Amino acid sequence: MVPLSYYLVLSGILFACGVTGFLIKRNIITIFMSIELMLNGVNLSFVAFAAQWHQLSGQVFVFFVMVVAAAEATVGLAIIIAVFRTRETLNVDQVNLLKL
Amino acid sequence: MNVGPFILVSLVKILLALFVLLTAVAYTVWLERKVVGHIQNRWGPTRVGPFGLLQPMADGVKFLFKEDLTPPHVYKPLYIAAPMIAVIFALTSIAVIPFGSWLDIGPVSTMLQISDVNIGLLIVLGVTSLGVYGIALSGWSSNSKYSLLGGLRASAQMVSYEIALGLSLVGVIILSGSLSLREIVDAQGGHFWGFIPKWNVFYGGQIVAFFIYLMAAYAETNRIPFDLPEAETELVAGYHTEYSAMKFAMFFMAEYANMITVACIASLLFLGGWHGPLGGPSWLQALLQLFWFMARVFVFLFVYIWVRGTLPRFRYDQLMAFGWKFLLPLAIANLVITALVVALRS
Amino acid sequence: MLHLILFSVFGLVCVGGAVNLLVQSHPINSALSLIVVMGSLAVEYLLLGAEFVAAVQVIVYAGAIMVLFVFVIMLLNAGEEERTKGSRVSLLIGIPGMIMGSVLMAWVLITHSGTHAVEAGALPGAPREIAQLLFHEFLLPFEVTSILVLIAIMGAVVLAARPEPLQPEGKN
Amino acid sequence: MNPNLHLWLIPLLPLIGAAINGAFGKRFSRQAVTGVALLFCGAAFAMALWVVSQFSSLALPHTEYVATWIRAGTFQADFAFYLDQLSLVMLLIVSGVGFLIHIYSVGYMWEEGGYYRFFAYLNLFMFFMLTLVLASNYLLMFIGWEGVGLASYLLIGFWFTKDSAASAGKKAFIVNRIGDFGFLIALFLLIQHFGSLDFTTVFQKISRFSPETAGAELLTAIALLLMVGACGKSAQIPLYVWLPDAMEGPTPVSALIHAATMVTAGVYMVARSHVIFERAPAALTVVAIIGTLTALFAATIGVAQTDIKKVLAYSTISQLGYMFLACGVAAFSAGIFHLMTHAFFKGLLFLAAGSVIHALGGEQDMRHMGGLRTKIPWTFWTMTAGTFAIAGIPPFAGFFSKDEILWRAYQASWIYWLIGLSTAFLTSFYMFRLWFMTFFGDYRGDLEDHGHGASHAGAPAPHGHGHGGIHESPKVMLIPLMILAVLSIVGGWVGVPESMYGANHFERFLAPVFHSTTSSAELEQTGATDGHGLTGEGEQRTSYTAERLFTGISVAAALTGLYLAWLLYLRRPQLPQKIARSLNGFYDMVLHKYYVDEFYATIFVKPLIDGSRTILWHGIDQGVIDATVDKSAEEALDVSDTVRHMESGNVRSYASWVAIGAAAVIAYMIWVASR
Repeated sequence: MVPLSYYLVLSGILFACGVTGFLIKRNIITIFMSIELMLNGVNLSFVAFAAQWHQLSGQVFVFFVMVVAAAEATVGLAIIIAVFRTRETLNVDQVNLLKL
Repeated sequence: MNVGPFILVSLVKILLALFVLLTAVAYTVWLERKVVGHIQNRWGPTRVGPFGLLQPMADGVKFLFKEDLTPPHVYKPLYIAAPMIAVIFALTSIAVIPFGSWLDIGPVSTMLQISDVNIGLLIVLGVTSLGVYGIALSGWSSNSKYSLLGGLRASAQMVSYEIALGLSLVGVIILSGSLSLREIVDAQGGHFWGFIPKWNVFYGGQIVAFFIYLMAAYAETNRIPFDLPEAETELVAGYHTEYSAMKFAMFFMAEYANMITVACIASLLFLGGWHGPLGGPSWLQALLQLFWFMARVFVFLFVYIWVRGTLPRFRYDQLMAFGWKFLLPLAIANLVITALVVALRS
Repeated sequence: MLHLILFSVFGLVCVGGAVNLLVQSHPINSALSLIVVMGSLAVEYLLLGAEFVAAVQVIVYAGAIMVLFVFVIMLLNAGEEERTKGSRVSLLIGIPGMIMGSVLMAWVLITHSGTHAVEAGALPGAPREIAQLLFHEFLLPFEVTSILVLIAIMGAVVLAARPEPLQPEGKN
Repeated sequence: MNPNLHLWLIPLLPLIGAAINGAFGKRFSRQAVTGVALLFCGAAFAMALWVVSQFSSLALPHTEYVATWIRAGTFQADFAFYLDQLSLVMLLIVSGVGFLIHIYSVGYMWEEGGYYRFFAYLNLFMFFMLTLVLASNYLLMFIGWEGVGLASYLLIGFWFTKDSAASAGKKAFIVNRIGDFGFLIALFLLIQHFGSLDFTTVFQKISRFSPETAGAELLTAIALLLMVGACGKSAQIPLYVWLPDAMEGPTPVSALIHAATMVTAGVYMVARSHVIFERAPAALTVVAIIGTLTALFAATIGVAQTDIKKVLAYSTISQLGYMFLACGVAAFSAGIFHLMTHAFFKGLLFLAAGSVIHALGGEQDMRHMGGLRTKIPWTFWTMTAGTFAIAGIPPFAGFFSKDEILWRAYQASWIYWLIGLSTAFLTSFYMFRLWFMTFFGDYRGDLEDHGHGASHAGAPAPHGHGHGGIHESPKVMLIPLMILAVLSIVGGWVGVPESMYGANHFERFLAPVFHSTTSSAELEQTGATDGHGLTGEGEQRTSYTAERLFTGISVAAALTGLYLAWLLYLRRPQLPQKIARSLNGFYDMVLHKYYVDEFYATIFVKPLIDGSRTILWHGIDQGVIDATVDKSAEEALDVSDTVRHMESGNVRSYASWVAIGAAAVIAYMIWVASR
C-alpha cells in the first residue's frame, strides 16, 4: 500500500524537474519537453487524487490535460519550425528579439 | 488460483508464443519469397531443404555470423538501441493477443492468451505506435541522408496513418462494446440466419472499416505500396541503409512481426477470431480454434504478400494525401454512421 | 508490498528519466528519456488502477506527441545545445524560486498528507465509466477541447506552411 | 395701459444684420453687405422715430417685459426694456448718429479688406448699445455695457495685422475690465441690499433713503463703484488711457464708438442712477472733481498733440469731463444735453477728420496738412461748423450745453467754474489750432510730389487707391457730414436757457426723469414762469444778469482761444516752437501726455507682468505644475528603465520570474492556511 503523499512527492519531483529544465535548457525543443514533463507530473497527481477520493473525474481531467498538451505541442512545434526557418537557430538565448 | 502454477503456466505460454511467433516470422519471410517469386514467374528459394524450407535457418545463421560493422559516423548509443527498440515493441504486442478461448489440460484450465487485459486493443495500439521509434531513431542515428529521409518519412507516415487505423477500429469497438480482444471475438460468435458468420466484416457496414484498416496497416508496417521509408529506388534502403548483420535482421524481424500482429488484430476484430464451423471434444475444440485463427492470419499475410507482388509504390505526397484526405474522412464517416446505427438500434 | 516495490521501481525510473532529460545536452536524448518517463508513468497509472489513462498516455503522449518531437528534432537536425550565457536571471532568481517552491510543497506534503494509503487498482478506471463521465458530465468541456484541437491543427498548418508556394511537385 | 411698442425689436434688428453679415458676408458682394447693414440699422432708426411719434401718448416710464432671464430665489432679472425721456434721447442719438455713421462708413471703408467684417461688428455694436440704453435693469444694461466693450475691442483691432492696433484693442479691453469690475461689484451690492436690479424697484427702495439716514455710506460705496465703471467706459481719470490709443481703429469707429455713443454710456449710466448719486453727496463731489480734472487735464494734453485724431480724442475726453462735471453738480439734464450736442459735433469732427485723412490718403499728422480749405471745401465747411460748436461760439450747439454746465458748476462752486472756463478756453484754442493747421496756411504735405500712397501713418495702406493727390470725399461721406453739421448748428437750440429768452425745452423735457434733482434755479424759473409772486423777480433778474455775465465770459474765453490760435499757427507759425522751447519741461510733459502711460506701465503693468512671469509662470506653472508632471514622467521613465531589464526577451528569464512568483504564491497560501 502506497501512501498518497508518495505519488504527490513523485509528481512534485517531476514538476520541479520540468521547471528546472525550462530554466536551464537553451534548446527550445528541450524546453517544450520540460513543459510536457511538468504536465505529466500534474497528471500523476490528478490520477493519484482520483484514486484517493474514488473520483473518476480526476482521470477525465487527465484526458483534458493530454488534449491541451497535444494542441500545445502541435502549435509549439509549428512555431519552432517557423522560428528556425527565419533565425537558423533553436537557442532561446539567441531568440530574444521581436523583430529581425 | 495460487501463484506458483500461474507463473509456471504463464512462462510456458510466453515461451510458446514467442517460439511460434519467431518461427512464423521466419517462415513468413520464406513464404513471401516464394509467393513473390511465383508472382514474378520465378521459383524463389529452392536449394536449402525441400522447397527451400530450411532457407530461414540458413538466413538466420548467415545473419549471426556475418561481420557486424558499425559505420564510424553514426551516433552509437541510438544506432545500437534502435533495432532493439523496433524488435522489442514488435514482439511485445503478442502478449495480449488471444489465439483461442480456453484450454483445459488436466487440472489446469488456461486461456490461450498470455494475459487478458480488458484494454488489450489499446495496448496493442500503444505498443505498435511505439514501434515507430525504432525506425525513426535508426534513421536519425545512422547520420546519413538516406537514413534520415527514411526515418522522417517513416515517422510522419506512421503518425498520420495511426489516426485512420485507430478510427477504423472504433467502429468495431462500438459494435462489440468492449476493448478486450477476447470479448470482441466472443461478440462475433454465431451466424446470421444460419450460414453467414457474424463477423464484423459482414456486419454493420464494417467492411469499409476493414479496408481502411487494411490500408492503414500496410502503411503502418511500411509495406508496399506504402514502403516509402525504404524505397530502394529513391533512398538506398531507407532507415536501415547503414545496418548490417544481426541489427538488420532485427529490423527484418520487427517488420514481419508487425505484419503478423496486424494480421492477428485483423482476424480478431474483423474476421471473427477463432470461430469456425467444425466442432468436437473440448481439446479438439481448442486445437480447432488455434487452427482457424492461424488460417485467418495466413490468409491475411498471403494477401499482404500478394499486394506487395502486385502494386506499385505511391509517391510520398500521394501517400499523405491518401491518408489525410481519403482515409481519415472515410474513417470518420464510418465511425459516425456506425455510432448512429447503434444508437438508433438500442 | 508488491505494489510499493513496483511504485518505487518505476518511480525511480521516472525520476531518473527526468534528471536525464536535464543533464543530456542533446535534444534527442532528452526526448528519449522523456519517453521513458512517460512509459513508467503509464505503469504508475496502472498501479493506480487507471488503465485506460495508462493506455491513452502511451498512445497519445509516447506514441504521438513525442513522435512529433522526435520528428521535429530530426527535421531541424537539432544538434548539441551550446552553453550560451543567455540569462543570469534564470540562475539568480529562477533556480532559487524553483527550489523554494518545491521545498515548500515538499514540506506541506510531508507534514499535512494523511497516512491513508492508495490501494492498487483501487478504482477500476474502466473505459465504460470514464466514457460515461466524459460524455455526460464533461460533455461541454469535451466539445470545447475538440474545438481547441481543431484550432490548433489549423494554426499548426498555417504556421508551418512555407511562406513561398510549394514546388509544383510538392516534394521536398 | 400703454400699447406694446415691441421695443425689443430695436436692438434685435441690428443683431440680425450682424448675424447675416457675420455668417455669410464673406460670400456677399460689397453692395449686398452694405444693403444688409444699412437696412437693419436704418430699420432700428426708423423704429426709434416711430417710437418718438408714439411717445406723447405714453404713460412714462414705460417698461416692456419680454422674457424672464434669471430667477434665483427672490432675485429675478428679466429681458425687459425701459423707456422714458432719458432713454428716448439716448435711443435717438445712438440710432440716428449710428445710422449716419453707417452711411459714412460705406464710403470710408469701401476699399478695405474685411468690409463685411467691419459692418458686422458695427451692427453688433448697435445691438449692444441699444440694449444698453433700453435696458430696464442693471444686469441687462451690463450685458450691453460689456457688449459695447467687446464691439469696441473688435473694431479698434479691426486692422489686427497691425501690431499697434491689436495692442490698442487689448489695452481698451483690459482697462475697461477694471471699470467693469467696479460696476459688477456695485451690482452685487445692489442685489445684496435691495434684492433686485430692476431700475424701478431699486430706485423706489432707495428713494426712501436720504443723505442723513443710515445706509448713506452704502449708497456712497455703490455710487463710487458705479463711478469706477463709468470712468472705465467713459475714459475719465484715471482710466482714460485707452481712449487715445483707440484711435488706431478706423475713423468711423472713432466717431461712433469713441466719441458719439459708447464713451457716453458712463454718463448715461450715472444719469440713469441719479437716484443713488443724489443720496451720496460724497460720491457726487468725487464725480464732479474727476470730471473737472479730466476736462482740464485732457485739454492741456490736446494742446500739444499733432495727430489730428489724437487731438479729437483728447477733446473727447475733456468734453466727457464736462458731462461728468455736470452730473457731479447734480445737473444731470445739462450733462445729457451736452452729451447730445457733443454727439453731434464730435461725431461731425471725427467724420470730417476722417474725410481729411481720406483726402490726404491716410495722412494724420497736422504738421503735414494745411491750406486744404480750397481743396476740400465741403469738408472744410462742415468741420468749421463742428469746430465753432465745440469751441462754444454762439449760436452753435456746443455753446448752449457748455454754458449751461458752466453756469450750474458755478452755482455749485466757483472752482469748478474756473477750471471749466479755462478748459473752455483751451478747448477753443486747440480746436482752432487744429482748424488753422489743417485748412489754412499753405500745404506742408508731400502728396502732389509722388501721387498717392504717401506715408500712411494712421489708417494703414488701403487709402492709396486710384486717384492720387488730394481729393474731396464721395457724396456718401459728405451727406452725413452735412446733416451732422446742421445738427451741430441747430442742435443746441432745443435747450436755450431762459436767460436768453428761450424756454429750456430740453431740460423741461427731461425734468420728469430728474424731477427729484431740479435745482433751486430750476425751481425759481419754474416758479417764475408759473408766475409766483413778485418777490422772486429781483434775484431772478440778478441771476439772469449773472448768468448772462458768465456766458459772456465764456464766449470771450472761446474767442481768446480763437485769436491765440490764429496768432500762433497762422500769423506767426514759428512762435509755437519758441514758446515750447521757453517752457521746455512743461511742453515735453504735455507732449508726452504727462507720462501717464509710462507711469501706469511702471506702477501697474510692469509689476503685473513681472509677477506673472516670475511667480505664476516660472514659479507656479513651471515650478509646480509642469515640474510635477515632468518629474512623475521622469520617475516612470527611470522605474521602467530598471524594470525594462526584466523584459530581456529571454524566455528563460521570464520563466524564472514565473517560478519566483509561483513560490511566493505557494508561500502565501501556506501562510493563509496556517493561520
